[in-house]
Amino acid sequence: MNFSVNNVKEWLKKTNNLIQENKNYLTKLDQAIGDGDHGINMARGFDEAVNVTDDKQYDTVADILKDIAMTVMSKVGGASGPLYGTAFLRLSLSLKGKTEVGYADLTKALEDGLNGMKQRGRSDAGEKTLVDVWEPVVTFMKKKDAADADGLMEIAKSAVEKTKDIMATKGRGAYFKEKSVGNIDPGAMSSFYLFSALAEVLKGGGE
Amino acid sequence: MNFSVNNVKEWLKKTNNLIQENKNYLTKLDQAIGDGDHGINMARGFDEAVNVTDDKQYDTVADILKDIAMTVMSKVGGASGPLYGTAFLRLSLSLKGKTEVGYADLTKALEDGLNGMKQRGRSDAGEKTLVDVWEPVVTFMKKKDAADADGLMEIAKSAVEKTKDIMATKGRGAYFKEKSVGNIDPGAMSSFYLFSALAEVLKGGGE
Amino acid sequence: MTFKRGGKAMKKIINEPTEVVQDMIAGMVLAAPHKIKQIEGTTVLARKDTPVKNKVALISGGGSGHEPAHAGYIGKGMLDAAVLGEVFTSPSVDQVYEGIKAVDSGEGVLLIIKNYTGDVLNFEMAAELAEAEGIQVAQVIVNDDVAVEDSSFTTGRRGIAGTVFVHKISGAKAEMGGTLEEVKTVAEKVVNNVRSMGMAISPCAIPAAGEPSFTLLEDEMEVGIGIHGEPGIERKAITTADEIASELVEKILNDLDIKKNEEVAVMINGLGATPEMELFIINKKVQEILAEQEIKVYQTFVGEYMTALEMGGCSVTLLKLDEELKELLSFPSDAANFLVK
Amino acid sequence: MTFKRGGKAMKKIINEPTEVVQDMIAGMVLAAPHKIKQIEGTTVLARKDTPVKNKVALISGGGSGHEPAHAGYIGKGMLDAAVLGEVFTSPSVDQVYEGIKAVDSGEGVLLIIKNYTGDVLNFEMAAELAEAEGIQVAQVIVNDDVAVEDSSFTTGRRGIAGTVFVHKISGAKAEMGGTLEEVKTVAEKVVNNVRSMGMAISPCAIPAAGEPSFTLLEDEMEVGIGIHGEPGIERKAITTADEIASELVEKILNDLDIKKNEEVAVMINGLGATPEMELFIINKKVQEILAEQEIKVYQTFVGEYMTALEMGGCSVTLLKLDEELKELLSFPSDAANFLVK
Ligand SMILES: Nc1ncnc2c1ncn2[C@@H]1O[C@H](COP(=O)(O)OP(=O)(O)O)[C@@H](O)[C@H]1O
Ligand SMILES: Nc1ncnc2c1ncn2[C@@H]1O[C@H](COP(=O)(O)OP(=O)(O)O)[C@@H](O)[C@H]1O
Ligand SMILES: [Mg+2]
Ligand SMILES: [Mg+2]
Ligand SMILES: [Mg+2]
Ligand SMILES: [Mg+2]
Repeated sequence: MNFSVNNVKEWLKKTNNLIQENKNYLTKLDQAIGDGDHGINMARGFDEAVNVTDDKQYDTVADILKDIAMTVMSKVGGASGPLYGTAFLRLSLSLKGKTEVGYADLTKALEDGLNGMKQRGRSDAGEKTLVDVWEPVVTFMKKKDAADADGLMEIAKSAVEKTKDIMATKGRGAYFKEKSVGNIDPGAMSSFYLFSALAEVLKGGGE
Repeated sequence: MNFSVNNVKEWLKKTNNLIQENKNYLTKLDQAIGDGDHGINMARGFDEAVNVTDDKQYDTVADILKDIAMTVMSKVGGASGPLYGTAFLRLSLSLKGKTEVGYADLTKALEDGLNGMKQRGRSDAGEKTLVDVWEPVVTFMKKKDAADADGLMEIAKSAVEKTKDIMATKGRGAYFKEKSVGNIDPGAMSSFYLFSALAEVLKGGGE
Repeated sequence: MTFKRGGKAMKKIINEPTEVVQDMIAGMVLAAPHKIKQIEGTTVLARKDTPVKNKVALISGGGSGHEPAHAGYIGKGMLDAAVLGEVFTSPSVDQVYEGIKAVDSGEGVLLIIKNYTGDVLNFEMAAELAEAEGIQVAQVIVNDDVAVEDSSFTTGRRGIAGTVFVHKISGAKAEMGGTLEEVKTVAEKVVNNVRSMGMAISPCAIPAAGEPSFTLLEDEMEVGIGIHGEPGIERKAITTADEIASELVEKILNDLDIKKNEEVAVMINGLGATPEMELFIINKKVQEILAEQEIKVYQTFVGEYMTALEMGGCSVTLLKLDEELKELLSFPSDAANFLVK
Repeated sequence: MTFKRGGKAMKKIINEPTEVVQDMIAGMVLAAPHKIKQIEGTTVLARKDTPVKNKVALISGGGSGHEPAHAGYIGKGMLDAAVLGEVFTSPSVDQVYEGIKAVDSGEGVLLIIKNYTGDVLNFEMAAELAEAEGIQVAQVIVNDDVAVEDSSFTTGRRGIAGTVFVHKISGAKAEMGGTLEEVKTVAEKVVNNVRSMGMAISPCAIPAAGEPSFTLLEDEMEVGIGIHGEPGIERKAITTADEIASELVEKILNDLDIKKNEEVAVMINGLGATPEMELFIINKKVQEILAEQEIKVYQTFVGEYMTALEMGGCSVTLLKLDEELKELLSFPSDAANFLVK
């Protein structure tokens, strides 16, 4: 497959659609174990990312990913802004100069993104954050040597559910200690939208 | 009859009992066309007046009335404090030096009290204030040449009811303009308690 | 404490509901022991150094629940004393009288009275008592609330946030050595040139009553409300901040005779529960309207100056200025809630 | 505007819920055009005279909704700039970066960050960008909220009202000519000696969300709550002001190593809806407890310093002082909400 600039645009738009549809739900999740703004933050930032990139021409996937990174970083705000921003920036760096992006390249790029977020957030899997979705997804993708959209979807879905059982130790959720258990992490949920949108795109098999 | 120091004490205590029992009702009336503190103000002030005077010895009616005046003036506060205070002060002045207080003396004293309040409040009958109870009561007492407790009670009662029909032009009620109509004036109601307590005492015929 | 008596409960961070004023006074003195003192056995708070030699003294006061009014305006260049009544209840004659005696240095005392029957009667009687004792006393009655029509047949207009400008300006005049007559004259000048109007979106409750003294529907606001919850001009569905600001300013300008290029001081006052954020949003529109009308803004004050317990809402005040008033407004003040360097 | 989405409605005096921060910023600049300016195209407010020659610059900031924090602390002797985020949302990297560039005079910039993941990440990344541009940047992270246990494995303690003392004292140090290293050192000294804890009796609502971000029962309070409504130590039936004050002070003193005769600054901070009257009632008890423990009070601050929109409640802050901190705390400041003569 070749994961093209148009695929990235498609991925971003599908992600944004899911976020806009579930804006209030994300905010509800953040009201339970945060400060109730995650839906508002993500909706603001990803809408803007689509506006910025949509009718713009890009030569490489790295270029558009950099624009997305910068927009997300400046428009989402909160904790998730710099984290998602870092992720997209690492994706861009990882794919820099590439004219063709194959499955392995994409997987490696996502792994770089995950590591970037962990460094930035001083966090690891098991702390009830978006890392708990990214990590299993990346591990799954590395096991495969071709895109498995449905499998990816399943993994992401179950990973989000699993965040319920975790007691938060990072982010605002940490203030809720035991009480954070039983709630889905808002950032994990928004990451699920990101990956289910990606799965949709991969179903198309890229260009 | 002789309206004695003990009669004054009895009058004050009966008045205070009525005020304490109806404290919340007076406050409710004041919430409707005022600032909701008349019950609190009257309850605070008359309780104190009883405490101050009860076990104290007085040679003359004028003396105890002066103590009541001072206590009411300093403890009731608001608009009603100085008004009731002025009334009791005028009662005291009017009866100064008298060892025997007959019906005519008492009536004259109440008339002086009424006039004192009108001057102080720059108000007259028909403005939806306590004057609208005092004035008819005094007029009624002047018509009689002996105490008519039941008649006094009736007059006072109907006077309070009539304040409903008046549009307030003095006191906080005035801010309610037309909306003040239909509500009983709180000060008129507290004055009713004062006169119904007086009627009770007069029933006893004084000492 | 919570209160469930009658209507909806109001929570308050207090001890005995009947003791709130005494507790507050104690807390105020403990907060600034070097600046203010309580006159023994009274509810009068005064400058630590009162009576101040060779200076006309200023006293304000009224019911409590309007903090920082009035004790927050005690200090060099502003008030010599504040007489505190029970919540929303005028202080009694004897308290005002004690205040007058405490601050008089022989130069006389100006009483700044908000136009409510209770305040007027108690301050007036105290003034009579003081004069009988040979103390010179002058009075000024503040009635800046344009929500009420001005009339000599009725109680007339209420005194609200504009009173703070009277404190500031007449306090400066006294500090500069003005005579009682001069201080009174400038205080009246402020009264004649200051207009205010407020609005509320949520009620407040007197602690001893425990329940709100009025209620508003879920989407309702009251325009022109008084600082004790007295009725305003109308109740209607809450509109935007811009529409609210426009309505308040329009009513004020209709009543204040002011021409292009004349200068004003602006006060956006929070009534208690309304966040400063919303006051600044109101200020934005107020300033835009004044700019359109080519009215110059000399200085703007945004914050809580004259509150109504935890009432949600705000008031706008405009004070028309001339050179004298500008100089006095900018004169230094040590008052905790109106510091001017 | 009223909001009925979901739970109980909250009324607000605003225009577009998504525009509240922009509207507020405009209102703030219009209120003090001679003192503060908006850095073009950003949500950064700065001293009118920034960058200030030969002076280390101080920047604070964070989500909006905590007014007067942080813009109210801009001024000579305190902050050079405040970077404003959306309501309860950290400002983004680029905004903080713009702020740093705007205030740096070449002497370096100190970032005062409250310990929330969002603030830490955005300010930290902005600092990296600025350093890449050759600007010296230092950071201090404030975590005074003793309701959260201090831990390096978790997010750790939150920064709340004590942050205002960090602004004041490090701002004074910078004004006196301290180097970036010196200013940072004294800022850290404050962080190490300041402790706070809050409580709430009623919630607040983010305008864009429209409904309260948490709810409390009619007779319930939450002890240890954060300034965004984050959970505290426990929810229980509301008690008296004296009991509330005792609980907050006890928790603070357990965490602050202080001995008899040592001195503190006290801050009784209102969270938004709570009347000043109640803050003074809390102050009364706080001062009584400190007196019993023979802890000396150098200065007391009562008012709204770090709010949470219209949340009802308060926080208590104690700052342990030495000679250096006392001198810096008393150093003149022009900040609108922390004027010191
Ligand atoms: N240290 C961290 N590492 C990784 N992810 C984090 C960290 N802190 C917070 N998050 C993620 O950010 C989400 C919250 O984002 P958001 O609500 O937009 O920011 P804020 O918490 O500043 O309001 C959390 O649900 C969590 O997934
Ligand atoms: N000018 C006046 N003349 C006579 N009575 C008045 C006047 N103003 C107010 N009152 C009386 O005082 C009552 C209100 O008393 P109260 O509530 O204790 O004082 P306040 O209005 O200051 O809160 C009114 O109901 C009215 O009867
Ligand atoms: Mg959040
Ligand atoms: Mg009343
Ligand atoms: Mg009253
Ligand atoms: Mg947030």
